Amino acid sequence: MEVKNPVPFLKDALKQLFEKPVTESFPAGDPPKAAPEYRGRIVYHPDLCINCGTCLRVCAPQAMTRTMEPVEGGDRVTFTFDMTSCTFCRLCSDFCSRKAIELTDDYMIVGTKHEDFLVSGTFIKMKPVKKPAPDAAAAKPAPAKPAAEGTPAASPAPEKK
Amino acid sequence: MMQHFPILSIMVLFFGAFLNGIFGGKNAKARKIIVLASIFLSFLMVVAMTGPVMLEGQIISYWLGNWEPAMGFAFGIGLEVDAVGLFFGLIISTAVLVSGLYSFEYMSHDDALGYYYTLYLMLGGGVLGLVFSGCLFNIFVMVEIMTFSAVALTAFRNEKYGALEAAFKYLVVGSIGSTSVLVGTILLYNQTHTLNLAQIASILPSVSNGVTAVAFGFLFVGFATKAFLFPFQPLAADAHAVAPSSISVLISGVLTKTGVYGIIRLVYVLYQSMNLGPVKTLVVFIGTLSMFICVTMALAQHDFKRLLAFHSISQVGYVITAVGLSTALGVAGGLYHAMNHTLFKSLLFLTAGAVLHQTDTTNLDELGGLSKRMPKTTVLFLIGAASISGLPPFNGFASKWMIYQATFEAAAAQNNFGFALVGIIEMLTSVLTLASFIKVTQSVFFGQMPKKWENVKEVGNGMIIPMGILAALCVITGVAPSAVEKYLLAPATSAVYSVGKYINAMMGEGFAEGVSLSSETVAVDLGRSGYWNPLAWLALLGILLFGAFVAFVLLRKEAKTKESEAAEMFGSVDEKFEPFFSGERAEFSQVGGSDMFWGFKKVMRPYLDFMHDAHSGVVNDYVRWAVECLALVLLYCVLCGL
Amino acid sequence: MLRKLIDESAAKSPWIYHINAGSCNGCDIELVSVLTPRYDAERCGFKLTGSPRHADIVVVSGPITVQTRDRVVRTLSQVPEPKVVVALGSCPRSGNVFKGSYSIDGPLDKYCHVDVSVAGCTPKPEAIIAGLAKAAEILKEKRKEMH
Amino acid sequence: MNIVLIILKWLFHILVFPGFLFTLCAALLLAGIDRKLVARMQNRVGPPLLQPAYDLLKLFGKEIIIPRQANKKAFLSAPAVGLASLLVTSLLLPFSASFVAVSGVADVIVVLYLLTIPAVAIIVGAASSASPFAGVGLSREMVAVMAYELPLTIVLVTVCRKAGLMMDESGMTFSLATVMQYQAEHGAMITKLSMIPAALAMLFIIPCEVGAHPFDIAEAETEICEGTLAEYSGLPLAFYELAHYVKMFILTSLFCVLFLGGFTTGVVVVDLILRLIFCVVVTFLCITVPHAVCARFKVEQVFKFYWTWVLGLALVSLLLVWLGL
Repeated sequence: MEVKNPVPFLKDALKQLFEKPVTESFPAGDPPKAAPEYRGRIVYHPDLCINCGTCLRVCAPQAMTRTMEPVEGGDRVTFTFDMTSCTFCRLCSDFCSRKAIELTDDYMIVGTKHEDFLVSGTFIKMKPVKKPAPDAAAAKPAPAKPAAEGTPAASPAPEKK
Repeated sequence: MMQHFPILSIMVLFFGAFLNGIFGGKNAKARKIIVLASIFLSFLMVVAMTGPVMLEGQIISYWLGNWEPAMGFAFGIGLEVDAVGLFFGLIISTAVLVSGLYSFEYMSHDDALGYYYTLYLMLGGGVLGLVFSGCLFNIFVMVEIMTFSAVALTAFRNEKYGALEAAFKYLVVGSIGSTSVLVGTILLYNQTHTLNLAQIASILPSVSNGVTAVAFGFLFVGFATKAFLFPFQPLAADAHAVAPSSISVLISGVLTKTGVYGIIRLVYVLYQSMNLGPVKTLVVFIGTLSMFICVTMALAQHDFKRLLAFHSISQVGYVITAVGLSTALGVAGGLYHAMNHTLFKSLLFLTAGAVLHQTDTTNLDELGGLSKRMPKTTVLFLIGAASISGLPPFNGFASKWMIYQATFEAAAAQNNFGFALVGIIEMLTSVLTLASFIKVTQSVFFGQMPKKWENVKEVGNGMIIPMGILAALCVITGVAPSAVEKYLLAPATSAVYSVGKYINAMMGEGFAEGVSLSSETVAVDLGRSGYWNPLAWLALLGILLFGAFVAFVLLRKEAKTKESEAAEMFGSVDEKFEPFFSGERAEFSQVGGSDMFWGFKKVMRPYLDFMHDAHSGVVNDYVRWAVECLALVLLYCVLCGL
Repeated sequence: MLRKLIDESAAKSPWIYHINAGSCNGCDIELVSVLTPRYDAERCGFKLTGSPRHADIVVVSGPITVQTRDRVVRTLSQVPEPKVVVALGSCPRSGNVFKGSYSIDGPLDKYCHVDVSVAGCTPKPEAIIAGLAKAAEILKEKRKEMH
Repeated sequence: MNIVLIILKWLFHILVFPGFLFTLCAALLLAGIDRKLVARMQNRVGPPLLQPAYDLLKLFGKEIIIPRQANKKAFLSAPAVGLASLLVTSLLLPFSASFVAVSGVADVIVVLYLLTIPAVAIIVGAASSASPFAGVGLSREMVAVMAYELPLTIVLVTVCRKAGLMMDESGMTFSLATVMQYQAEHGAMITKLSMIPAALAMLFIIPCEVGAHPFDIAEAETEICEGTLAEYSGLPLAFYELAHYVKMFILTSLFCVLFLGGFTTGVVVVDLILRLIFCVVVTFLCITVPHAVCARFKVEQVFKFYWTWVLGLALVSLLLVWLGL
C-alpha cells in the first residue's frame, strides 16, 4: 500500500487547530484590493475618444460594439463594452492613442441581467468642416492599405522583445 | 388412532405415488387430486401429532405388523416419533406441501408430469419415513429411496445443459454416502445384533470398541453426504442449478435436514457421545468449514440457483456447528435454524423459480431490474434475503442470535478459544451471506433492466401463494421466537437429551433403567435464550417508520415534482427522470453480478482462485474428495477411540 | 414555521454542481480555489457535490461547445427545483474569444435562464464568492415562490 | 392508569429523550462540531455550528426526483428504514449502569445487527435507483461492511468476555448494561491494558462504519458522483444525511459505552453532558483527525487495512482477554 506517512500532516493539522485561520473576511467585510496591474472592469471615457476604431480591430472576442447614428453636424457614436465577452487582455487600452479606455482594478463584475455587464459611453463626433471629394476618399485608401498593413506587421515584431 | 398416524402419514405419500403412477400419467385432473390429497393428508396427520408429542411430551411408537419386542429384543420394524423426529417431520411436510402447491403452476411448461409427481411423492414419503423411522436399516432404505428419487428429479429437465451430468455426479457421490450408511449399519448390527435405534442406543455405550468407532465414522460421513456438508458441497451446487425449483426446495430444505437429523440421532441418541471432546471438535469443525467455504463459494457464483445452493450448505453448516456445541442452547439454536433455513431457503428457491419461469434464465449477469415487472416476487425475495442474512426482525436473526450466544457461552464456559473463533466465523459468514444476497438483489431485481425483459410479467397466484405462505412463516417465526421456543424447540431439545425415555417408549417401561439410563424427561434450560423480545423492538421501529412516512407525506407536498415546467423550460420531459449518467444519454450499463465486490475479490484472489480450481466439476475429483474425507474421518474416529 | 425555516436555510446551504462546458480550465481552477482555506466558501455553507441531484446551484463554465451542448442541457434538467444557474467567466455568456467558432454552440442563454453571471477571464475568487452569494439569495426567492 | 403511564413513558423514551429528538439534536451538534474542527485543522474558519441543520432543512424543501427506471417504493422507503433502525439503536445504548431506555439482556448482538441495517438500506436504495454509479457505490459499500464487520465483531466479543468474566457466571455477557456495570465497579475498559488494542481497533472501525472521509469509498463524490446516493434528492437524501450524522453519534456513543463507561455520577443531566463531551472527544480522534489528515483510500486498501491491522489489534486484545489479562 502506497499510503503516505500521515504523521507530518497530523502535526500540521494539530498545530493549525490553535492558530488563527488564514481565511479572508471577504463576504463579511469589504472585498480586498486587487493586485497592482490587475485588469478589471473597463472604464470608457467618451470625451477623450476620437472614434478611430483601433480598439474594435484589436479586440479578439469582439467585446465592443459601436453604433453611429447621424445627428446634425456629425455622428452620435456609442461604444458599448460587454464585460461578459471581454478577456481583459488590455489590448484596446494599449492601442488607444487617447487613453480613452482604461482597465480598472474593479474585479467584482457580478450581475443577474445582461445590462449589468455593459459599459457604454456616447459622444458626438463632429464632422470635419471641409469635406474631401467623395471619389478621392474612396480611391485613396485602396493602394495605401497593403502598405499600412505590411509595415506594422513587419516592424512591431522585433520591438516586442 | 393417533398411533397409526406415523405410518399413515408416510404411506399416504407412497400410496399417492403409486396411484399417480397408474392414473396420473395422462389425466391432469386425476393427478392434481391425487397429489393434493396425499400431501394434504400427510401434512394434516403430521400436524395432528404435534398435540401429544410436542405439548404433552409423549412419544408415539408403532410396530409394523404388531411385531413388538419380545424378551428384550426388537425383531420387527418400528416407527418412533419423538419431538425431534416430529420437529423435522413438520419441517419436511411443510416444505413438501408448499413445493407441491407451487409445482402445479411452475411445472406447467414441462411434460411427463406423471413421472414428476410420482417421484416427488416418493421423495416426500422417503424423507418423512427417514425421520419417523425407529430402525437403522429402514433409515438406510429411506435414504436410498430419497436419494434415487432426488437424482431422477435432478435430471428431470434433461433438455437442459448439465442436467444429466449433475444427476450423474449426484448419483455417484450420493451412492458413496448411502453405501457408507449401509456399511455403518452392518458394523453396528455386527456389534449389537439389533437394528432398532432404541435398542442400539441402550447397548452401544457398553460395547464401545474399535468397530463401533469405525461404524460411527461411516454413519457420520453417510449423513454428512446427505446434508451436502463439506466436502460434498459441489454436488448440491450442480444439482440445484439444473433441478426444477420446486425440487431444489426439497433438496435443500428437506434432504439436507435428513442429514442433520441423522447426525443428531447418531451423536446424541445412538452413541450418546456428544459430551466427548473429539466428537464435538469433529462436528464443529466440519460445520464451520462448510459454513465458511460455502459462503465464500457463493460469493463467487453468477448463477442464482447455484448461489442459493452454496448458501444452503453454508446455513446447514450453522446448524451442524450449533448442534456440535453440545449445549442445550446450541441444540435449540441449531434446530431453530434448521427450521428457519427450510423456510427462507425454500422461499428463495421459489423466487428463483419464479424468475426462471418468467425469464428462462438464472444467470445473474443477464438479469436485472425485474422489480418493476415482478414486484410481488421482489418483496418476497427481499423477505427471504433479509431472513437468511439475519436482519432483524426476520427469523434468521432470531436463530442466528441463539447460535451466537450458544457458541460464545460454550466458548466461555469451557474456556475454549477455538469456539470463540468459531463464533467469530459465524458472524463473518453472516456478513458474507448478506453480501452475496446484496449481489443477487442488485443484479436480478434492482439495477437497470435489459431490453429483453421489458415484457416479463409477474407470476400467477399459483406461485405467489406458496411463496407468500413461506414469507409469512418467516416473519411469524422471527417475530414470535418465544412461542416457537416454547412449543417446538424446548420439547425437541429435551427429546434430544432424553435418551432413556426414547428407549423406554420403544422397548417397554423399565428397559432404560436396565442399562442404567434415566428415563426421565430431561428438562432443558433455555432461560437465557429468551432475551430476544422483538415485539417491543418492532413497535419502536413501527412508530419511527410511521413518523418517517408522515414526514414524507407532509413534506412531499412542499416540493412537488413539476414535470410540466421542466418540459417547458428545456423542451423535453424525458431527461430529468433518466438516471444521471454524467450528462450522457442514459444507456444500459448494469454493474453485473460478477463485477461486484471488487476490493474484496482482489484481496482474496489467491483463496478464491484456489477454491475455484478445487471445484473442478470433474466427478472423479469429487469422488476422491469423498473417499479421502471418509478415510480421514475413519482415521480420526479410530485414533480418538470413540 | 417549518416552511419559513426551510426558506431561510435555502440560502444558507447552497450545494454546487459544476459543469465544464468546454472551458479552458481557468475558471474551474478558480472555482476550486474558492473552497481553499484562504477563501473558504464552506463557511457560507457552499459545498461541491458530485451529482446534479444534490445540487442547488449549477455553475457552468466554458463556451457551450457542440460536443457538450446536449450534456449540459441534460444535466441541467436533472437538477431538482429550486435551482439557480450561474455562468462562470465570460465564456458561457458570450463565447468569449471562441465566439463564432464552428465548434461553439453558445451562449448558455439559448438553453436555459442564466440567473447570475460572474464575468471575468477568469474571475477572481472573491468575485465568484460574491456571485454565489447572489445566487444563494435568488435560491431563497425561488424557494419562496415554490409554495 | 398504569398502562397509560407506561405507554407515555415509552413514547417519551422513543420520541424525546434517548430516542428521536435528543439523538437528532446531539447528532446534528456533533456533526457541526466535526465540520468546524476539520475546518480549523485545515486553517480555515469553517461552516457555522448549525450548518448540518441548515443542510437538512434545505433538503426538506427540495424537489424529490424519482428516476423513471427506479423502483419507487424501495427507493423511497429505504432511507426511512435506515434512519428508523438507527434511532431504535439509540434506545438500546445505556447512559449509565442504571439508565437504559429499552433494556435487553443480550443487546450487543442486536446493536451489531441493527447497525448493519442502515448500510443495507443504503445499498437497497442505491440498487433500486438503477444508476450505474450507485451500482459501483453499493458494491464498494458492501466491501466496506465486510471489511469492518469482522474486527467489530471481535471487539464486541472481547468486551463481552472481559465484562462477563467478572459479572456473569457463564463467563460471557451480551448485555451493554452489564458492561456499564462492570466499568462502574472496576474502572473503565480503556484503563485495562488488554483492552487498549481493542479500543484502538474500535477507533479505526468507527470512521469506516460511519463512512467518514478517508473511508467514504462508497460515496466518493469525485470518482463516482456520490456513488450510492447519486440519484437521491430532496427528502430521501436528507434522511440519508441524517442517518449519517446519527450513525456518527451512535457509534461514538457505543464507544463510550464499551470503553469509557463508569465515569457516571448518577444524575442523568450530568451523565448526559459527560457523554456528549466524550462523544466529541471520540469523534475528534477517530473522524475529524483522519478527515483532516488522510486522503481517501482505495477500495482494496480499505479492505486490506481492516483485515490486517485492525483485525490484528482486535485479535491481540481477544487473546489477551482470553488468557485472563
